[in-house]
Amino acid sequence: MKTKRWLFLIMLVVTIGMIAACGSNDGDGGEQAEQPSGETGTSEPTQGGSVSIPIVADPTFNPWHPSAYAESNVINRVIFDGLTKFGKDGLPAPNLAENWEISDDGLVWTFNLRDDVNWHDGEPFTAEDVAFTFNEIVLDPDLGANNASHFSQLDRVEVIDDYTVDFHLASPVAALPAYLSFNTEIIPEHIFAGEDPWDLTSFNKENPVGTGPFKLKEYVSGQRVVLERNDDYFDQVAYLDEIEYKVLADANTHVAQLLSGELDIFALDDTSAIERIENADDITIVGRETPRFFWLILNHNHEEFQDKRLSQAMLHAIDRQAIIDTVLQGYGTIADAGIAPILSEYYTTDVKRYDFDQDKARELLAELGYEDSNGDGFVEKDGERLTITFDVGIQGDLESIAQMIQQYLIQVGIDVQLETMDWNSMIDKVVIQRDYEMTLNWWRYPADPDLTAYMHSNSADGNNIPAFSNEELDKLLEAGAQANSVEERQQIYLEAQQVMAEELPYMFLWYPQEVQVRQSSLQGIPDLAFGDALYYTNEWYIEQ
Amino acid sequence: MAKILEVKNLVTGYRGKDGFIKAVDGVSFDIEKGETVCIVGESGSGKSVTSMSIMRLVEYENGQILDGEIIFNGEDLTTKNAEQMRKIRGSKVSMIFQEPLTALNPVFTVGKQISESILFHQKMTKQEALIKAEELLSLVGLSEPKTRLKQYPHELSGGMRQRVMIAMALATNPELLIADEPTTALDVTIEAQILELLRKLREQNDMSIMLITHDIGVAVEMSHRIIIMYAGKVMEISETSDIIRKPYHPYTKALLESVPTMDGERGTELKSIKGSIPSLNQLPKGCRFAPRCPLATEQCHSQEPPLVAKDNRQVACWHVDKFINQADTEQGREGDYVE
Amino acid sequence: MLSEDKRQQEPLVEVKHLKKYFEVKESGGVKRKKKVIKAVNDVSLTIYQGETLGLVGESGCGKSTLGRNILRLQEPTDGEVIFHDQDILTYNKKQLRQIRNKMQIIYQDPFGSLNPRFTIGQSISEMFKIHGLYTPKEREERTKELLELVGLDPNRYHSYPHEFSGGQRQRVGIARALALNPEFIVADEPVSALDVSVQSQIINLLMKLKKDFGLTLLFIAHGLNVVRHISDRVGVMYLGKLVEISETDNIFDSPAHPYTAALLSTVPDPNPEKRRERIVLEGEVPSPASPPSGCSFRTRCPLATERCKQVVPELQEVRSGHFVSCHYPLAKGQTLLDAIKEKQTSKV
Amino acid sequence: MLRFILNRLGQSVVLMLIVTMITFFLINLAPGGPTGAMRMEASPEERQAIIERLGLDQPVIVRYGQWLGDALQGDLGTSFNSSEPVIKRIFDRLPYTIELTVFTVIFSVTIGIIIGVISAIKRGRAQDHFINFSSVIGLSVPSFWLGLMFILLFSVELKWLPASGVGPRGEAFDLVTYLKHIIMPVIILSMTILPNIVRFTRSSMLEVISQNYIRTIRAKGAKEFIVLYIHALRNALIPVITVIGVLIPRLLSGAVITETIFGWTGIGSLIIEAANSRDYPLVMGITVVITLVVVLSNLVVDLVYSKVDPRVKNLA
Amino acid sequence: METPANIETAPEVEPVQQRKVTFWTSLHRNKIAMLAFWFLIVLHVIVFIGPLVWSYTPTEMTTTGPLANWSWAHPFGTDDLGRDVFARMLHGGRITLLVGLAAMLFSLLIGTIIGACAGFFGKVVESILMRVTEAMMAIPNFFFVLVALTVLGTSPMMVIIVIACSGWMEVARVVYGETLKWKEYEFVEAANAAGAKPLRILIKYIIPQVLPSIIVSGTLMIAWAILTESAISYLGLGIQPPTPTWGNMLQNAQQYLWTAPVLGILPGAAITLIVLAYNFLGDGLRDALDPKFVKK
Repeated sequence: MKTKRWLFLIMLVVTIGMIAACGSNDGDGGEQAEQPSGETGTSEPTQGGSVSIPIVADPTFNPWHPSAYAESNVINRVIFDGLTKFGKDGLPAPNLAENWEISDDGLVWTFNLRDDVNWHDGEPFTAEDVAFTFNEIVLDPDLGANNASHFSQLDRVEVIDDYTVDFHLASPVAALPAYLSFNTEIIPEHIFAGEDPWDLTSFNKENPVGTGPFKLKEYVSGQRVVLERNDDYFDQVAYLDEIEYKVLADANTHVAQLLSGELDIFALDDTSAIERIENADDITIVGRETPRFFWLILNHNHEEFQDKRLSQAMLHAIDRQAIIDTVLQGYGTIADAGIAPILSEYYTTDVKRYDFDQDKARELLAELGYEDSNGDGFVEKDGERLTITFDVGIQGDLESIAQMIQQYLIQVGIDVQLETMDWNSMIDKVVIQRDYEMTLNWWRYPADPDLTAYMHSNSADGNNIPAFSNEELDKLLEAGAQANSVEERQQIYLEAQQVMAEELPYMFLWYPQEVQVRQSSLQGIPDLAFGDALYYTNEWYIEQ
Repeated sequence: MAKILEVKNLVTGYRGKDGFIKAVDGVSFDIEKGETVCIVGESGSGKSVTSMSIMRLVEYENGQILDGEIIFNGEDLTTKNAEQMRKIRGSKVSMIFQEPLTALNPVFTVGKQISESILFHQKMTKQEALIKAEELLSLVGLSEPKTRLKQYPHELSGGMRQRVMIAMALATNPELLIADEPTTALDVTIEAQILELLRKLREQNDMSIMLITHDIGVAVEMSHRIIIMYAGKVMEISETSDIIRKPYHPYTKALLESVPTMDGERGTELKSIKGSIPSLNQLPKGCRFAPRCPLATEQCHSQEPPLVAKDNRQVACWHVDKFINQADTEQGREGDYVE
Repeated sequence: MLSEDKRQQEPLVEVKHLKKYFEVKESGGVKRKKKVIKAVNDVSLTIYQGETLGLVGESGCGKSTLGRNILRLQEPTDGEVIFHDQDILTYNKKQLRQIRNKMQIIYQDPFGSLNPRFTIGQSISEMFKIHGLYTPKEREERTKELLELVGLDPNRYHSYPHEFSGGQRQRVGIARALALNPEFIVADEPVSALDVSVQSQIINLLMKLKKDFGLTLLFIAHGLNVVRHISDRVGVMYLGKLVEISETDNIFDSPAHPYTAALLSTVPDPNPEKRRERIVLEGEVPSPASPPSGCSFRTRCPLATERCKQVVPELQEVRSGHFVSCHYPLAKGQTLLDAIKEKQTSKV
Repeated sequence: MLRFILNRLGQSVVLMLIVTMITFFLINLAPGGPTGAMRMEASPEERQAIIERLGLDQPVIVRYGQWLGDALQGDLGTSFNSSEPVIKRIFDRLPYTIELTVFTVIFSVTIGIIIGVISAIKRGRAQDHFINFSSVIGLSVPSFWLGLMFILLFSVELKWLPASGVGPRGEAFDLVTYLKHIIMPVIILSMTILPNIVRFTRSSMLEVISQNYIRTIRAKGAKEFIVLYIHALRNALIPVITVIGVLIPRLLSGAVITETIFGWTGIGSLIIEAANSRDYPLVMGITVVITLVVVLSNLVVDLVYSKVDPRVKNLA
Repeated sequence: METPANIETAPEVEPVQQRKVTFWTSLHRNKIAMLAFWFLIVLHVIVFIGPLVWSYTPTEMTTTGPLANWSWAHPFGTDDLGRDVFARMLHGGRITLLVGLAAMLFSLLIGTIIGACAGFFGKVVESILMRVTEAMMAIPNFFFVLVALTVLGTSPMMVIIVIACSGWMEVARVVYGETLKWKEYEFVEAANAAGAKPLRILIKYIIPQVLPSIIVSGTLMIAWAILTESAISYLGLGIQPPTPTWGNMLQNAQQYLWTAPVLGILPGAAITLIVLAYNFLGDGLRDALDPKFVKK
């Protein structure tokens, strides 16, 4: 594994060097992690062809529907459009909104909408659709729409004219354009008005009407969803004829079908098969940064877990690089705070870092009074062993990671009892009941450094699952949300990250990279994570 | 009279874990044309195996004819191959069995099963065979033969089933009919009907019958000659009237006397044979009846008596003469009394 | 003479109007139609102290069912069974268990009637255990005595049933029935499954024990010769009904019921001197699920008339101690053949 | 005939009632809730809104009553997950499962009977031992494991067969492609019942061969071929029919795994999804439908049985 | 003339050979069953003693690193997290076998009680118990297991209970059938005629006769329980890591089928072998009990 990582780095350097030197790509598959294949393709984009993407379950063609999960998102962001989209530079880019401005007090945002957009059924897209989407769906507390919590500060959306809307906020939210790019697509008022948006299966399950570059052609439950090109798309019309989503629940099947050429592109969740894919000829593997961080938390509602030194000791005890290498096959960066490298404007390593140092961990534990007094390998305080129950939901790599973490913590004398359970039970126990001691998970957030929802003491019954509370951090997060310029925010979030790293609301583990795999013939993919690249399906094409 | 069947020194064994277990061990007898011969014996005497050997059916049931000849109409059946044998079975020699329910295929109609046995041996159309089957059914005394043809075995009563079996056996006018305990599973009144029928058919069709039974009463009523078997051996062969009047073998005598009669004195102690029948894998040395025989001597326990002719019959006993004399002088004394 | 004596004897068991109906689901399981089978259909009889009552009939006539119902091993549908002046059908389960030691049963199948996982010693001493009698040691002694009594080697106390021959097992069954000193024993075809040469041993043993212990025996069998040999009186059953009952000699020498007469005539007998005139009954026993109207025997009876179709004959005393249920009972000395001839001539 | 069927259906109603009660209380008394309410990021208010919307704030017993009332009127409710009628979701998937299981039954029964008969006829010989041994192995190999090996071999290494999916349908349907898709699932699913059919056919055949009537047929002078294939086989197959009835629940169990391995989007993969996402109406609906399938197929088996076996009274 | 006494004490010529060939001698003649029997003995000993002897624990990450090849220190190499596969096989086998045994015992218990009571007491008891049994049989058991484990959680105890609860019906039916059969035997009626109480009859007369069938069911049940456990583990619903079982090891290994096939081959082969052995043993026992056994 070590050698592999070296090889990887050398390859990386060599590849980048070559790109710099000749500005061209020799098309060699394999580990071209940062190679911007899309823009530098040798051939001109041509019309035609179809792309296959796996999804794990039947989708719901309504981005706000409580049952619309990841498998729906990858479709909905192609069928529908949001006001903004994830920009190729990581910042929110115009989509249905051409531009936007903010009032001085930061409480009113005005969005100017495109006037050349038609729904797939031919109806024109107007400000009414935007207002309807937010006022009638997102803000209706009885509906419990997806991601509605992102808009908890939104009071209402006001239609100024056909192509202008105002967003009125209760308190400033600097991240609003970023939120608007994150699974926040606009749905047509002329279809939903007066209907129960969740029960309208003729739309949600059968015949969605969006504004995106592709529209639904065929949906067979449990089989596939086929989208066809929308020739009336407001932006550049897509090259591809069709995008086919295949419903395939099993990750092994994804790999098998990728290898057999039946699938074209997806984000590999399970990196264990990577070696196998690397050996295949026509497949490109790239690592992509994503706004995600993995975390381990102690329940701060328990008094004995509130001392930051316990968290620090744990971080020292865990060899995070080893886990990244073993479980993620190297696709990840050690995290120090919550803001991921993809947010390059805000990301910093200039914070307190916790190296793998188990002696340090033991020292910190000793400071807290935990020492192995009876020689059983576990630390005790007042004769009582430090035993922590570790609840983990079964999802992706969490089980493997949890097992390794458990072993590292046992090595420093913490008696960790690992309890794995299905996702639903974990949510019930950890998130709803808050009946846990330690848990492991990750956050994926909109491309904005605003982590208020996850760490602010006001969110303690929301997404601040560790129930962390720190006045200094609270203040910084509030300031960050209200600041209007990137420079101002950079400063605030630098400081915030230092506090995070010191106080450890979460034990930050790493920022995972997405492992994007695709057939090498597929071109025009921007250098973005797979999910974000889906905003640009109109640019995808098949190399002849 | 001509002999239709001659069995010479037949030895039939069944495969056991240590070689063959001889169920029939050196049996010889013959049957004449038009004659009814009864083989009488208790369980394990080898009477059924003898019949199965004649039909060469033992081979399908884990058995084998180990020695001897079975001469039927002058031809040795033991030398026939499977196809030759098949042509004889059911056409020249037919057989009926004890349990008429299990002996008929439950999933085919009576008509199909009878006509089938005709078609196995005679060239005719199915229609013709069915007509013949109908005739056969009325021949064996079944009412409404046409309806019966379409019925399945389970829809008939025990007696009717046995009649169907007989009809099937008669389909090709066999020269020899082997009936293996045909009435054991039936009630007395039905038994009487079937025996009556067999008697009638034998006369009408001029065939020979080999009737196997454990009931000496049935044997006496039905047969011209009786063969007494015990533990795979023939003990005595004699004309029926002779054997009843005066058995020449102690076993025959004991067998006759241990059955309470319909006119004897009631409530008296019955004469009985001590002990019980030996099993085939634990046969005694010498005469097989010796351990239960009141006359047994050292010779009986060590040497097997051969079947020898004596006064127009055949007996396998070392002490025939002594036995006859004794029996003449004093009836019953030599019988063995148990309790 | 004999019958007079019997009359004065104490009745031990009185069966009154005993009925046992079974509900049977049609075989095959697909079409379930319930049918009522009248296995025992209104039977009354008396068993006197110390006698052996033989019960004969063809299979399915209900004789075994009757025996079991008298002992209440099956629950009768209706009727009374008076034992020691008490109707045991009114007993509750506890009372019933307590009188079990007074009435016992011997079975036909010596293979099925012994627990294959008990040694024969256990099988017999279990009888004492059930009633909480004796110490373990005494039980073993008593059991060994019983084994000796029925002619088995007491040293084989620890042997299992499969180590015995059929006859020996039947002896064990008899020993078990005797263990609790019963007054009344139902012997349900005790010799039918045995080879002839062993059969007589068991008959002898039963007769001897009966005499020695003063037992009362209900002897059920289909072998007429055996029943004749052992019984003091004989009852004949046909299709769930008792058609004739009397002293043995009456039944066998001058049967009054045409069925009995026909039955007797068809028994194959090795004695060539006493060949009777054979009367072969036609047809078969009707299904007990749909018995004929009137007299149940009429469908096969050579003497049957219209009356037999209409009127169910009652069991009535035609001669002293000789009960018959027939509209046209044979007179003493009259054979069935005579009767048939008579009927034909009268018709003409 | 009709009365018999109605009667059987009546019995099935009782049976179904027990089944639904077991399932309903089992799933509802357990922790967790429908996934819609179980999103990690959802706020407590959002959760509450969804729970109320789905009517989960009512006591279990009341909900069962409501469910039962609706179900009796043929309404199995709406899937939590997709807001579609449960019936629709099930009937979207059921055809695939039926397709798979019917093919499997046809395949297993044909092959199983042939092999079983060979085994019985060659009793005690090498062929018999081999078949016996293989069928025990067949019973013992975990089918998911075998399925993975198949994919590895035929899809990944040899690239002969597609690793998963049901193949194109509708206009794009193509028989060869279709067969390529279905062959591996059918073979793997067959492993769950084929060995039983082989073993049962063998023992049934052996049992029949030892029957008295076979002796009778031989005694009549029948050719051995007729003895074995007309008389014996006909009888031996009758109990095999009942075994197929018994094996149907097992087949459906096996379908869950097979469908998962091969991405065969039938009812088996739907139940996993439904259970995982606590889609209670869907779980209930699938339970009802599956039980109904079992009950009905057993009914069909009984009807066939009564046609084939004359001992069973013909249904008037 | 002999006296009656000495006739009977004189040794009988024969005790009728009524299947005197007992269970064990018959089983002994079945070579495959005996092989399976000894294989199982050895395997159980290894799996239950082995972990006490072998130095690695199944959860510790060794210094060797992940996915290491065969070596003396790690006879089966290491897994994806660098744990000793041999230790995991030993411990996993222990859990797998324990689950199999416990689920088997538990379902035998349920099945025997329900089957015996339904068969013996008849009437209402029979109707109720057999209806429930039929209902449970109509649910394909994998559906039941799947739903039950998803919602009830996957602790080893729960896995055992759920597997047992989904598998007792077969046992109940066998016991029910056998009870009905034996209930009709005359020795049972004889016990009744002797005045024995129903419970005594059930326990002393009927259950012992049914026991051989229960034992056969038991061996086949273990095989079935192990297969079921591994199948639900394959779907990620079995006993969860860090507790190793052959099933969850196999599930984990399927990701590595291409890179480290040995991780999948070992537990897969182990499951197959042990299930095979139990099936062969069960078949052997069944044949030993009744050469003409037809069912299943």
